[in-house]
Amino acid sequence: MGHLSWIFVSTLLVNNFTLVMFLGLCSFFGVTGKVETAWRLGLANTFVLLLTALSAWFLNSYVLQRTPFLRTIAFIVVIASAVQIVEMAVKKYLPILFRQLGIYLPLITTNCAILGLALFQTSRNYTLVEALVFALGAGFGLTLALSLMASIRERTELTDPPVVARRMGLVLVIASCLSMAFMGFAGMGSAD
Amino acid sequence: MRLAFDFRHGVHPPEEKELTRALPIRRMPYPDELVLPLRQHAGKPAKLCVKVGDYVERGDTIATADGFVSVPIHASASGTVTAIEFWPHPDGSYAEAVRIAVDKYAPQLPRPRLVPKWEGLTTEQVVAAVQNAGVVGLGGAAFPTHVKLAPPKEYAVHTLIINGAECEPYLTSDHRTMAEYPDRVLFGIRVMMHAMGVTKCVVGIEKNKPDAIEAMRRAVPKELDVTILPLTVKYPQGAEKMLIQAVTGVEVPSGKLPVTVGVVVQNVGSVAAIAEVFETGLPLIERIVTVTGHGLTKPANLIVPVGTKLRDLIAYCGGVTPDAAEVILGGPMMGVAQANLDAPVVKGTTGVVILAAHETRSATIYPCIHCGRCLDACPVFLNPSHLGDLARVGRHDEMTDAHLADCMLCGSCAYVCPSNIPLAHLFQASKEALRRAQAGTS
Amino acid sequence: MTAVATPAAPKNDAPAFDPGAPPPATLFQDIWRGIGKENPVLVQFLGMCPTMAVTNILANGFAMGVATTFVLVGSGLFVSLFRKYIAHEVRITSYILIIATFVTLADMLLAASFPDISKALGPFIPLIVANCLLLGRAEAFAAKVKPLRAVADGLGMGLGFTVSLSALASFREILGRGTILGMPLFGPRFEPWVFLMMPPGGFLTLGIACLTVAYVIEWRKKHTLAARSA
Amino acid sequence: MTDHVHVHGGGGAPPVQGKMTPAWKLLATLFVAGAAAGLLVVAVYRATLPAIQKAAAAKVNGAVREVLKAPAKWDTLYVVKNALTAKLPEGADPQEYQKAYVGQDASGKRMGIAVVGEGPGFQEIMQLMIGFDPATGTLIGIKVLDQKETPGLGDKIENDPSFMAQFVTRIAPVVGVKGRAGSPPNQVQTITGATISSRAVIKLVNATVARWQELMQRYDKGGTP
Amino acid sequence: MSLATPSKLIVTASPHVKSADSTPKIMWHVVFSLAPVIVSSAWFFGMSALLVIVTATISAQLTERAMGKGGTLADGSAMITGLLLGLTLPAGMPLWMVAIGGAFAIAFGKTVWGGLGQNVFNPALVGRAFLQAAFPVAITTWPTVGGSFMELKGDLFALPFLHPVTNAVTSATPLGLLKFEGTGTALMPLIMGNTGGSVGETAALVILAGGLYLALRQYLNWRIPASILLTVAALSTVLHLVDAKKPDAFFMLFSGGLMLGAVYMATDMVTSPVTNKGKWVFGFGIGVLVVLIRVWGGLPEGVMYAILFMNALTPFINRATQPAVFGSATRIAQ
Repeated sequence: MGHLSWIFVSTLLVNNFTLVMFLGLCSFFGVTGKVETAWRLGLANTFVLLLTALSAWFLNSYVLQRTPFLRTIAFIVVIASAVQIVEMAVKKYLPILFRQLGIYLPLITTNCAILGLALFQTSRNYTLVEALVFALGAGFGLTLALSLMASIRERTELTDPPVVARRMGLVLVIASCLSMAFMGFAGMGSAD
Repeated sequence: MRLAFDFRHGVHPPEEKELTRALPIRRMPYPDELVLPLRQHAGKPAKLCVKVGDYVERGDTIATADGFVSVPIHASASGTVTAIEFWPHPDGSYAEAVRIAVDKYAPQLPRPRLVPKWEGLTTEQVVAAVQNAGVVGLGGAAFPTHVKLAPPKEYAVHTLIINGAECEPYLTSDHRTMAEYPDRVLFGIRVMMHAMGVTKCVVGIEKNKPDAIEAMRRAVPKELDVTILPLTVKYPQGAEKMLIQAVTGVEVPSGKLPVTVGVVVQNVGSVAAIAEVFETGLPLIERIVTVTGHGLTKPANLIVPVGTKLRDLIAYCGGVTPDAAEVILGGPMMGVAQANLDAPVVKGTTGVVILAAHETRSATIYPCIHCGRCLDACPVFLNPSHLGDLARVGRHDEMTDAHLADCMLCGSCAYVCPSNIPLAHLFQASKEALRRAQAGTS
Repeated sequence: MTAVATPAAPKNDAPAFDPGAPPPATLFQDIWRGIGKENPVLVQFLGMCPTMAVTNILANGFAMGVATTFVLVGSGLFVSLFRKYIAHEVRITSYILIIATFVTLADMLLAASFPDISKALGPFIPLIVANCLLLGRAEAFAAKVKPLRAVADGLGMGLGFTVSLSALASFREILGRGTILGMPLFGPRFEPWVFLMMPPGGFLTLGIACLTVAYVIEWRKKHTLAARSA
Repeated sequence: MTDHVHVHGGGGAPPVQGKMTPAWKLLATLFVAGAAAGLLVVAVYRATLPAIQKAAAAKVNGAVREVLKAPAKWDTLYVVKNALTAKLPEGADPQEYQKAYVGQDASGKRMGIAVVGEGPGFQEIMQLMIGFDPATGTLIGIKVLDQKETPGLGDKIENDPSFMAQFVTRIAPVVGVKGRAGSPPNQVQTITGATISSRAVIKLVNATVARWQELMQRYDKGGTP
Repeated sequence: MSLATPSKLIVTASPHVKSADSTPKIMWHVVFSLAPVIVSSAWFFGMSALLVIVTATISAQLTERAMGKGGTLADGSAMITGLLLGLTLPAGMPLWMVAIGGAFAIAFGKTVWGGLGQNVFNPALVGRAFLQAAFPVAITTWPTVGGSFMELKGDLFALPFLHPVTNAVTSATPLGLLKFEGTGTALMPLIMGNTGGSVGETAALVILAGGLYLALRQYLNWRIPASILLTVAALSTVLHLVDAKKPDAFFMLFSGGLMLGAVYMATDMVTSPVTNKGKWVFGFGIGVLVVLIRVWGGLPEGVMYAILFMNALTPFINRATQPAVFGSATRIAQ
């Protein structure tokens, strides 16, 4: 249990996927104009991450044993298809959920956080349970980072930063400050 | 039992009432000229019914009510109509007004008229009499009083609240009215209770007017259910919804009128004006105005004919001091600064405050530092800091979502703002912009 | 609006008029575009993940740039070669497949030739697949032009990517470690700014780059305006 | 960033022309593309595999040699079902098991064992090769296999040889001290400014030694090496 | 008639009167209330403390002057940033690093955001977090308390871009001692402040007095420090009862930068929530994070990161704790 919760906390805070590992930055910078959108995207991401953890684990355990060189190709194709199938299923059976989160699903498939998760869980030899906890931590970490970024950007929209900072400059400074704030968690779990 | 008769939040600006609180009400002599704008009340402006050259006597109708939410306007003095033209209005604009050259030799008596016995009148008759007398809310908003006397039938009104809070700094006209004419106020209350068929009345008076409270208490007979209620001294205690909460403990639902909780609020001045109607038969042609401020030589509480130009009023009070800087019609919190002293006193003018230079707001505006003081000041629990941010970047639609409509422009937020941001002004402008946008789309 | 402008349906066998097709240009222009005003990192903000993850050391940044260039050129060439045979419905899947193939190749080649750099870059080489720049170029450019132009564009974008990454990485390595390509620059008493080696330093370095680019653009705008009015 | 918009899954967008491409053609495209890709990948894999494996093996061998101070030869033990064994079950892939390299000197005497320890560092997981004498817990040598500590600071655990050299001849469990040189038998000085990374190494060394000491004891009791 | 008309009429929007408080007044009060803290820092660390504080302040002011629209120095906010940054640094920190920290704090903590009132993170802490990440060794080299006033601690005048050559005797902070050596610190030194640490953080009582003064004058909102200190005290008491090896409430409250952070950093109006409910949440969050990082984190001290993290959450807290409007259904239902 301690081990699992460490994986969770570590992925959520210490090694936050976005702010420390630099994964999923496209959506971090591109889709964080509104808090509403951001946390929905985060939740949709969490869902896809869980799905990815599951399919990547099965792929690794049963298909890719002998053909590790096909890993990248297999991951991206299988994940994309899995997401597509689930997307169709959600659309049919849970239309409300689909309206809330579904529009983000295709966007997420090519997010590097997804492939990153699959690669990291492989290189760390996670068991299925570990992989799922890892995915959950990563997903919540993404949601946290996206929501924080969005809420700060919503506030900065009401201010007037200097002209040169308007496009991406300020956004990157915000990211830098956020990343600094997360540095307080560094080393958590490694000491004592 | 509620211990403090109070509402939450609000501010406490320096009262500055000692300038005039002890000065008895005097009558101001007629000036040479009166200017009577046709728009002196909330609702439709009155319809002109005189022409240039006409001779009018004191109390004559010069403009008639245009519909139910409108009242007529009467000549405040006998004289000749010299012009009907656009004239500086106290709200800062120019509005159509009747200029009357006062007849210096006229006795200024009203034409003989019938004074009805109020006990025998029906509600409709009282309402009609009040409307014909041109009575409006004298607390500043100038909403036609008779409309409030005839609330929609679906609401059962159980309490009449008389607003004697007078929470604006400097002003003492209501204070002096209650202290000097408690019987007239009580007479007005009787008429209103009769007309509305209510048996319970509460007069809310801020605790800083002990003599008014004492005088009113003495005037109320035992058999009448009229309570004189001392209220906590703070601004905006006199705002309708705040007063209702302080007196009854009930919050009027957002966007609704006080009648929905069974309450009607009337200003002390309006009550006295109604009494005047049923005592002397005179319409509303003069009102009690506090002329005061550290920029004025001789502050006073005066009975002023409606239409008196500020210039004449100030001259009568000895003129301004050298450091006078800002002339405000109304109280310093919600009143309107005047650019042109030719603007006249109108029915809604509670006072004229002349601020000295050191009292005025500094021109330096700092950015909002999000200290949150405005949130603690706002009597309606808005987030003025956020609204101000939205207003600055022109996001009026989002301001609607942030409940801009509930803002009553009391100015508490701007008063406490350490960054000197003119929040109330921004909100007023945003409301205006929204109204224009709405008018444009529909 | 193009649909309105061309009311007559094109003939069935003629290639469809594609409003998104890149305007004709010389090969040099195709190359130069990616380095200059369509620079993927500094102007388009594409491929952010590797930009910050691997640019704390010049060798890594440069290797990442080269690997990405390899994939850009290879996938561009193949997408362009087979553009007539790839059905529209499966084009994205096909592009991803092509890109993933080249990424795998790049990964293995790097691991075989430079094991240390391969180890340092870790999963960020396979992650090139998810770099929006690649799919973007395949879809927007390579699928619509002849192979030579596709290669030129890939080369240009790759060079732009490599140059930007190397510049950012040099800044971070020089100030953050006092070395360049591992060689000490300032002697033993230099105090490195470790901040730049860390994640917030990555964000900040790119932020400073963006601020600088924006400043230059503003400055030039002001000067052209001044020149015009003079 | 905005290029995501184009990417609507695997070909959900409608064709430019009204004509639908037949399904077999789509499948054929994908099949051909997939087959070509597979061929290409396998070919390069074949070509690069020896080099990659050689590099990996060289790294492990080099590390074992280093942390055991140049043993004459070593045996490999595998952890199967939480116990050490010299022989793997039939058909098992040695890659998948944790290993201990038991080093011997020229006379065949056991010098110590080298094992890999893995644990959280400042931010990422770090990997060490640790050589020690299982009988006494005396450390022989330590080498960093993988670490993502802050370059220029935490990575001194790898790049500053004096830090790792301190561990030699210290007896686990080791404790870290700050600001002064550590003294035998079990103190090491942490790196200034990188206390967390240093402590992570110490923690990892202690945990690894404890675990493998126990495994080795059981193995030595149970059978011959 | 001349007296009837003022010579110049001001026409402004209502309200026409204003409370006596102004933004510069608040800022300068904070500056003045820091004076005792600065004096106590000089008492403990001598000349070096003053040099560090003055350098940080001058650097912050110069940056503000160079980057801001002219005249913004008058509001005193850059002064506060500089002073607070200086107070959080060790007395022996090379001045070139201090100067860079001050410039960073203003440039990236404030100016890029648009200047006063528009930043989300506390500028002084942004500057300090930068220094902590950039020069981790220098910023954790704590000179010992005492010695003569004029003695220079550490290598204050190290040349820019070069290592300090440490020649002074250094000590550890109480938190560092606890975390890395497992030794506690007596209560008296903790309260009096003659322990290792940054120049302004050790004198907890002086800081508390300054905070009390500001709170009474309503220049800071008492809810934030109150909720931080209460949370830390409560949490650490519980932890101490469960495991006696964990530090007790007194140690937690009076060690490290908690007092300085709770009183002067977290209460920064710009970067803390505007609503009163939000202020409680904010303080509670900081308290929890401080305990979390101090007890389980890799770092001995977590006040700075806790505040920065909650700064990031502030826009969120503001959204979530919006008061219900007068007469709204939620309020009437209560």
